[in-house]
Amino acid sequence: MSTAVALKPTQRLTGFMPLIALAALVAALTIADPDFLTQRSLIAVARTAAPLIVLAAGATLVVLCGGIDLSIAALASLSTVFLALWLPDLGGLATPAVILVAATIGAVQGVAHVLLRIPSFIVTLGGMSILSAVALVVSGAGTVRVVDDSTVRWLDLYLAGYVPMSAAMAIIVVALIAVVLKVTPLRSWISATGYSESAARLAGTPVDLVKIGAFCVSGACAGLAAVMLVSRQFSGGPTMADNLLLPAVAAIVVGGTAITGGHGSVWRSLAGALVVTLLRVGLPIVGVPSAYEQILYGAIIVVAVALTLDRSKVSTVK
Amino acid sequence: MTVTSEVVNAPRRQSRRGASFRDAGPPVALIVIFLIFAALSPQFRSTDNVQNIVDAAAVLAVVTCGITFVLMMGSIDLSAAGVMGACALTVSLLVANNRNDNDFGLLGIAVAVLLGCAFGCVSGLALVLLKVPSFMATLGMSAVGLGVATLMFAGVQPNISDTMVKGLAIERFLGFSYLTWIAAVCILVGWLIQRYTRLGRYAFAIGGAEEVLLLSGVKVNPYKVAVFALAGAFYGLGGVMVTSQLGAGLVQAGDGYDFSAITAAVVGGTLLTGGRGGILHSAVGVMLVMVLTNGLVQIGVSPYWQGGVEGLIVVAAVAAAVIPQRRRNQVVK
Amino acid sequence: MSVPALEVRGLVKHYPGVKALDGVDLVVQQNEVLGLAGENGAGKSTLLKALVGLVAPDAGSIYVRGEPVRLRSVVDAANHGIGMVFQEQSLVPNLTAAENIVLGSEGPAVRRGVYRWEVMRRLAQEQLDKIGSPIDPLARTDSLSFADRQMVEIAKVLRIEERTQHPPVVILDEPTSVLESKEIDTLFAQIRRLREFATVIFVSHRLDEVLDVCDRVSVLRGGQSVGEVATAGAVPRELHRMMIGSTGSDDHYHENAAATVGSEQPRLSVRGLSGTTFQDISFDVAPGEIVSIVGVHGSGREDVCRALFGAEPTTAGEIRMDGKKIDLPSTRAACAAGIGYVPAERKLEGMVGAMSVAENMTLAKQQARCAGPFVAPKKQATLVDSWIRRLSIRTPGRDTAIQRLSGGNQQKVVLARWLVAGDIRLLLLDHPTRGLDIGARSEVYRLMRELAATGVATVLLADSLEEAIGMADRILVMNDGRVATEVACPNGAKPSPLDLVKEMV
Amino acid sequence: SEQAAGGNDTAAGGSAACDPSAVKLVGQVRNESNPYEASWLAGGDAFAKSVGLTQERLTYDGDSTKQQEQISQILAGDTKCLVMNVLPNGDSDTAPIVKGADQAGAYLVTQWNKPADLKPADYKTWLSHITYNGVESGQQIGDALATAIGGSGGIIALQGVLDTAAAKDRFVGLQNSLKKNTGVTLLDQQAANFSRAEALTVTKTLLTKHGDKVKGIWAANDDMALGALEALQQAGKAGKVAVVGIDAVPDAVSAVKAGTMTATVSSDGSWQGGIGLAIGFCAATGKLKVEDIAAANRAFFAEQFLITKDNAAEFAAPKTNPADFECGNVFNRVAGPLT
Ligand SMILES: Nc1ncnc2c1ncn2[C@@H]1O[C@H](COP(=O)(O)OP(=O)(O)OP(=O)(O)O)[C@@H](O)[C@H]1O
Ligand SMILES: Nc1ncnc2c1ncn2[C@@H]1O[C@H](COP(=O)(O)OP(=O)(O)OP(=O)(O)O)[C@@H](O)[C@H]1O
Ligand SMILES: [Mg+2]
Ligand SMILES: [Mg+2]
Repeated sequence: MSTAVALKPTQRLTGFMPLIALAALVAALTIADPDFLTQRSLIAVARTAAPLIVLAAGATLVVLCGGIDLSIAALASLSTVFLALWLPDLGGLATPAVILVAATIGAVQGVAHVLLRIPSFIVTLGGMSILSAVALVVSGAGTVRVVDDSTVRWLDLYLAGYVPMSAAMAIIVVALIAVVLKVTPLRSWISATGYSESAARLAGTPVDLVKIGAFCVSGACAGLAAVMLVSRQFSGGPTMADNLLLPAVAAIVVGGTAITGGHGSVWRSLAGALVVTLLRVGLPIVGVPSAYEQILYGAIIVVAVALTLDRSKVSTVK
Repeated sequence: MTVTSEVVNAPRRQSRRGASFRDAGPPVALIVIFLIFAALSPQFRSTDNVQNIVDAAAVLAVVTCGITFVLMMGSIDLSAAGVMGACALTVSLLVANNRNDNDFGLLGIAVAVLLGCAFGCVSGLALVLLKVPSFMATLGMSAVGLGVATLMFAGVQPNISDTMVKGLAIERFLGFSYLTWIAAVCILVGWLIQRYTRLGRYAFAIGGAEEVLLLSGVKVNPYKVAVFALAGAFYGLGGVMVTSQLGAGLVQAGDGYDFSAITAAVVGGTLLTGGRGGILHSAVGVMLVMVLTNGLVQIGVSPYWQGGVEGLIVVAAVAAAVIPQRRRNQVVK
Repeated sequence: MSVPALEVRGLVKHYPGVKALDGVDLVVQQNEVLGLAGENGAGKSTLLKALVGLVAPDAGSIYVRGEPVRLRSVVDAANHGIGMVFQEQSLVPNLTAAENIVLGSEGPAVRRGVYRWEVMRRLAQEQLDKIGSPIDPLARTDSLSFADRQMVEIAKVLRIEERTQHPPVVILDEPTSVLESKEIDTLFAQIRRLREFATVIFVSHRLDEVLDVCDRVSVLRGGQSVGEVATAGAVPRELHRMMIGSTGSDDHYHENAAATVGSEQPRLSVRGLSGTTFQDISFDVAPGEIVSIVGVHGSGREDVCRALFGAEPTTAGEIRMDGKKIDLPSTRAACAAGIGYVPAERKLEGMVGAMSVAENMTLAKQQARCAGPFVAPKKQATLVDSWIRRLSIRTPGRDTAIQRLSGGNQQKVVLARWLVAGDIRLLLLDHPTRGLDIGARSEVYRLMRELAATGVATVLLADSLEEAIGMADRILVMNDGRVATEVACPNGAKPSPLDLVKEMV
Repeated sequence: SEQAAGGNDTAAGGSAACDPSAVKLVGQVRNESNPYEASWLAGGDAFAKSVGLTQERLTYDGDSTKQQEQISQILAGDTKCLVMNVLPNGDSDTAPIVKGADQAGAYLVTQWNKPADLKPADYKTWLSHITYNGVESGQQIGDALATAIGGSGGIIALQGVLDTAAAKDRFVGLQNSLKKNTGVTLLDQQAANFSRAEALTVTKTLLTKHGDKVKGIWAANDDMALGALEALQQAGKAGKVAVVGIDAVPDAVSAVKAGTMTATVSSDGSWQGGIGLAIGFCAATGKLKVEDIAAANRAFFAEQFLITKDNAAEFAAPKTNPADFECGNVFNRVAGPLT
């Protein structure tokens, strides 16, 4: 039964919940360690969060369509390898080339999902292993150093001396996706696909294309995240971004996007990514011991999701 | 009354055919893959190796038993890694070991399994009380489990000297290690639960149509929690088994089991959306995954490529298995 | 006179933006079949849900056999002997029929959490025997036909008998909307049998049915009781007048407005179309023509319809629109070719429940609300509002989630989806009036006529044979996946239902 | 400017010596859940205590990005008297850590992983890079294994995480050893990712694949060697196959002592945890001038020993000598410059 709830003020609040959670977390960390709330510290968080934001923003589209993309991190790793390998020859063109290739790989997975009718969870889980293997082989199972990083260094610089370029870039990507969704019928198509794929299809929605498109954007975002990582690490590595998978998914869900599809937004993922980043770096920095850090991370993330999820939009929580 | 008989018969004939096809996919895939490896490698088809595959499958089978119930409900469980770590440390600190003077034997195992159960319970409660999607609730619980395990680890590896626990991995009965028999019992118990208990059937029903259960006045929340608790108990047992195999309590005891178990269950034909599949499906899935891992090593695929080839074959196997169910307007998430 | 089985006084229920119940009064006597009639959104389902503890009323009281009660849950209601068959089927598809029947009240079938399948089968069999259904209790529910599932639902609701010493109250919310006439007859036989030992509340939008099976009809309008009619001697018109407050048109099917069928090139021409459940289907539909396809469950007519919309694969045959051969690899292609489809399963396939009325209405024809590639909010608002008005859709606003609307209004939104762009050439309507009240249905018929008049070809899978005959210019009878015969159906020379039934089986 | 927001600090570089009590000591390793790294952090704690400070313990779960994130967060704080003793997750992680620390003027000692062309000598506050000679240790245990199986027969190799220098160097060592011991054949090699559990399964499979041809198992670290030992026990081959590893974790040393394992190579976690902080502390407090550090000591191999049954008792309870951490002695264990 759908539960009907009046649009009480508390309800409107759920839209801002990710931001409230973020603010609460910053406050808590500041209380734990007053040195934490410095401009430099927050700038560092923003810079740190940039690749995660981009990864999460892309994957959000897949989640909105009702699927999941578990390959983003492996794809980002592979992209760092490609970028590092291509920079010497392609120079400035390497960045668009890598993003293009990543987008293509994402689209291929989307096509496999749509045509073979395999759940996206499985396609992208398989994709994850395959991409990791390719990355290992292509890189010769080692780090590929970037000697001349002049064409990607801009991402590691600071706008006006303060705003990390990568963070600005991440926000631009989020804004771009959000605006495109807002002003075109895409938003309707994606939501319909996510809420009820069969109804969407019988209303003539290009469900397959929408899904493939979502995977494609997700791939492109993984590529861009890879560029950010390379600009930060001065190298590419076959497992470089692998550990960003669960944080990225966590960011999406903490933002309040329904993992079952339909409801959510990329803005929410932006807030979610900041929350997750704060938890990842903030807890150890303010001196929480490693074991307790994990326990706290687990507990806080569950509570954060409990706060941010708009239950009037999601009938059954599975 | 030709009309009624027509009405009754026509659809039934159809769906039976569908059902038999549907369940045949994974076993057929298993046989095909087995035969291919057997043809490619003589060592692969040796009795020793088949025993080895079955033995190696034991832990994954137990973990998959647990996760199957969760998947049947349409939920997902990523807490295996953390829960197994915590339970592995618990059992290794409770049976005879090099860190303390405990020697609780079987009781230690029971406590570890109960701890797993408790973890599952908390995940379930987070799901039903806080309405946190299971994906996140269990991911969080996994982190908590790892943290608890690290606390118990405290810098010194607990090595177990309990002969009973170590013996589980070493002693054999009819050619298979005790752990394998434990796994077999788990599968049997799991199957009985799935088929003959309210818990199992309701888990299945929740995946089929949760809202209908509510309309029928069934309180589903206790069952959901119970399913997660049951799954947690299986993970706990899995942690004990890993400890027995490794002779030590490792925080990383459960590394990778979360995704492998889900893969195994799905490859076996359990739907991530819930409502279909079961323990026997999962058992087939586990064997499929283990045959693959073992076979790739046996035929000498480069370690660099193994993960990739495995991923490719899993995708192909699932694709092949869904061919009989393919419809135009089918929903695949 | 004995105490009423059930009595409702001044029940009130608010939903955001609507007053679903506005002080309803209702009295149900023991061993009576009470009909409940009212327009879509009149509050029937809400009232009934309040009676089984699913909706907590804001005010008012419920008396069971004279005792005031507060019903908190389905179990609570069942303990008072009240059970309901819901408007949407509510069985767990992947359980056996037996489990569904005993669900929530397993009793001896489950001992300490352990199933005793044999006992369960026996219990279920007893229930099925009560209604004389030949279903195998251990069959999986999703392998049963729609009609059988409805029987399972009734068998299930009769389980409440075991919970109380008193005669049960059985509530049936639009049980017939998904049934065929044969099955409806079976159901009515069951209801008459039920009446021997139970009290029944029956809801249907088919007023003739209501008058046929009920002893008394209570009419709701806008969440209030507006009157009662004893069915003996009553006619549908009278009921209808009470429901909407004025007399409906005599010409229910708007036959006077029937379009002149273009005789030139056929709009749709199907030749030798075959798929998994149908073979060698050939027929034409001219512009402005309405062609009904009739057949029993399993005749494959639904799949033909879906195949014409690209939602079902075909193995052979060709489809031409206005003489041009078209390929339908996807629903999108069908959409682009000017074909529209209204699926029968509205909740699952027709609408996206969580999305707004406006979004649902413009889902298929995005261009209608866009300027270039961009959504134009103003344009969308005007467009949607005009269609809400034109089809008198009852909704708090265009941004309300469609799942909050009553069934009939939802259906209107789904229909409007194909009309907003005005480029529709062929409409495939699968049970378009399922669950619609008589007024709304009449509206849909009028709409169909209007569209036909503008040259739109229509393929209709009607809700009833009467509807099929009333609306169609020509009828295609399907039997076992093939076209059995084609019957012309012009105004004034309509075939009789009996003739058609002969061909159908 | 294009300087990082955090970078406009005066690069300390020993310009003003810090007050010993103002020094902030940071030790960063992968996790606290394995014995080697736990002993590293304990060693760091012990050193910190000896100078009246505490060590800030950071762990990053073997997650490269998390390591970078923590480092940049640390460097965004007060970096004036910051000393970091870091275990980079992989070669690729070293460069950004070094560049960040250099910009912020934090004293840095790295261990284990570093790309060959990145040299401490090119930086002001990157004091030293310490590692063990993986080629040498891989070869040493390879030779020990060859001797143990009598100079001829088949062995299998368990590799570490394939994209780490340690795994690769050690394997190169094995290959060198194989060139020398021509009677020994490498039957198979698989990656078990430095993990005990993975080593267990891989070994079991390889044992059935090659059967009795397997006379010895070469593992790139002790955890995997211990996993292999369990596999042997489960296959009923305990004692029949020689096993060697690297790292000298306590369990492995006792196994060597008990004779179930043939050899391992010492790498002293608690010394590593202390020495990095010690070098940094000496530099920060001005007792050690960066310019004075000999070129050979800016990147060096630390002493390591082959542990066999004969000398296992000495290593059973590794003792760190506090004297090793005195500013004059910090380079006592240098075995040679990085090649
Ligand atoms: N869960 C809900 N949330 C919000 N509004 C609701 C909800 N359920 C019903 N309503 C509103 O209450 C009113 C009465 O709905 P109800 O379903 O009772 O009508 P009905 O008479 O059963 O109509 P139908 O014949 O179409 O089934 C409608 O306007 C509907 O939009
Ligand atoms: N893809 C499929 N595979 C196998 N059987 C199918 C498939 N699709 C439909 N069927 C079966 O084919 C038969 C035809 O179904 P269909 O729904 O088209 O009948 P119908 O005549 O439209 O019934 P109704 O009167 O309810 O509209 C049914 O028995 C159905 O169960
Ligand atoms: Mg209703
Ligand atoms: Mg039908």
